Amino acid sequence: MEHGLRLITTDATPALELARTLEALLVVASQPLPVEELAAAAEADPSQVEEALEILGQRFSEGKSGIVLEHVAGGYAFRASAAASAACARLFEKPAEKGLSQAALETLAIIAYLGPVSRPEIARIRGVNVDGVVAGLVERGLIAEGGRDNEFGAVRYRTTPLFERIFGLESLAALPRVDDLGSDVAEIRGRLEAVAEKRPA
Amino acid sequence: MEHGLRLITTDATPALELARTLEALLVVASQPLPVEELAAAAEADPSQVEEALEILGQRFSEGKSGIVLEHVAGGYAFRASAAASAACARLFEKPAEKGLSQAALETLAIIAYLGPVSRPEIARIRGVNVDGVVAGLVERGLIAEGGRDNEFGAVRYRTTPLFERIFGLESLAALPRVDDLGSDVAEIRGRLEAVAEKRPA
Amino acid sequence: MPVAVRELELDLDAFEGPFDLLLSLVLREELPLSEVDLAEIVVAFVERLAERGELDLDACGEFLILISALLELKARQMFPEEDAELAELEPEEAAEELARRLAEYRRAKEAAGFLRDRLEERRDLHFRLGPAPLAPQPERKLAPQAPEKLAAALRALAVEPPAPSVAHMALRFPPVSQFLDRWRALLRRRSRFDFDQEVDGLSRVEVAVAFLALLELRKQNEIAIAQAAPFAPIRISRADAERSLSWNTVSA
Repeated sequence: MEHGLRLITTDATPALELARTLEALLVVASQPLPVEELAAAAEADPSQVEEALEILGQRFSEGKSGIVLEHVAGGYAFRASAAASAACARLFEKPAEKGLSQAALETLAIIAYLGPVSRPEIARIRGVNVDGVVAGLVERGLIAEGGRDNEFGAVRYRTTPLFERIFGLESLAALPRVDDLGSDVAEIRGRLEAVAEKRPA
Repeated sequence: MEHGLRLITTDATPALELARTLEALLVVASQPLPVEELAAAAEADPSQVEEALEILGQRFSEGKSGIVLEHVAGGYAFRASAAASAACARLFEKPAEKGLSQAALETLAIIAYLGPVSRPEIARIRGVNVDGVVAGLVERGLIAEGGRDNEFGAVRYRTTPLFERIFGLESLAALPRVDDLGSDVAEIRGRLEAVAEKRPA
Repeated sequence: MPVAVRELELDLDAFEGPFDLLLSLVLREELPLSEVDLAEIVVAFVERLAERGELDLDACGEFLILISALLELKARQMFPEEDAELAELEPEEAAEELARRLAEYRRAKEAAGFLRDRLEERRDLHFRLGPAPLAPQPERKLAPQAPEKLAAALRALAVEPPAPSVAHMALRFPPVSQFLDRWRALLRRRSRFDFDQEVDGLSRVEVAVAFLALLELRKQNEIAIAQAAPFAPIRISRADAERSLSWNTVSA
């Protein structure tokens, strides 16, 4: 009899139980948590965790709550709702992303797409010395050292999970292909030649 | 007419709106937030904020949610529910450290073989300031305060049962013998102090 | 009023002020040209021209002369070796290479544009940086330890310090230049070598001087020095190898 009762009370709400556990984990975490990490901490199946995250995603969404669940940087994390952005801005700074210059964005782009990549390689593409810009990005926590060129040589840089979080990327694979964005070598070359032809001999 | 409508829609939910804003502020904060700070950020009266916190406190409470609103010394903050404490502990669990630093090992050895001893005595034998190392060993539970030095009144330290467990000792009597250094504690201590005096300052 | 090229106000990453001042700083070598984005200067000038609404040929002429001089100077400074590389190419190939580099930079610019848009979209979103206020404090755990370590630590404390040595007073220091020559000769034959192997059998002082010579070569940007971990072998390589890059594969 007692056993039966216990079965009823626990079996009636395992999904709810799990959702609450995930809420608790997400509210104390300092980084986005991947499904596997949530599953290990909650001692649940990843598939159950995904179902529970679905429920939480509906409850913690824009327009329904001040707390919003987002899938970002390879995991799940809470953020403040966009509706509360003015109040948040009055209380909190956004130091990592404030005043990112064009130079910083280009350098970040090169590291995000080509990384890990060394400073000389970035300088070669941008055509200017990038030491200062790279140091600034390291200080902001948007990039970090990630190994060295071959076994010898220059330090190589990669973007951090904070970068993915700030730019709202589920992972680096979510970056659009730049070949699709722009024109290719042939087109640029064609234009160079067109200019050259117009030039008086 | 339009004005009337707007009044209805906004007036119907100011408390709800405010509660959501507070949720957002609390989920972003890395420190407990006092009522006045919440009120300033949300541009609301402190009394309204207190009412809204009341509502939030009911919603985010043990047994109802994995997120729990807590009133602590510095203000209000979210924490994980007690029901999820085991899962949280698993999330924050760090892999066991493989070994101790040389400084920690020397300090532990002195306390284990000669103890209880005071920080000035350890410092004299090791020839360096040991305040940081001792504090670290206390924090890790490997040593604890064990009375005071009669002469100077300095706190003396001894090893703990956790220390004995980690080093696989049934008691301190099971420490490996160091007959080469001296036949009893007084002799060993004398030898160590004599060597310490010869060290260059 | 004509456009005064030299008074053109610039607001660059590396410099803020009139063009004239930039020129004199560069010529006095007080501002490295490698830090200056010349394209920004061109943009600033074109904007100034556009504001006026009519073509000022004198200003354009003066600007072209100045900016092309700066461009040439910068190219020579930045790619001394590559200049030679490009000069060896047929005009066709050089154009191809130039187009390739321009395309690569253009991709970087486009990707930066995407990031800028993303930043704009997420400008209003806040999340917590750092730990939660009431997050659990993790306990530091320690793996089982061998009790012999304690005895060893105690014995180490009982070791008498060595008597002060005066041996170094009689040492003779070989000149650094001797090792500079030696390393340069070695690097002409081999692109990389292992420091420890090359100094095997030398005295400690000679090894130290040999190492000083390495630091000097590193300062001159002639070599790269690498060491996988403290006390691991020190590897020296010529500072010229270049990795190939691809915009198509993204590493996670």
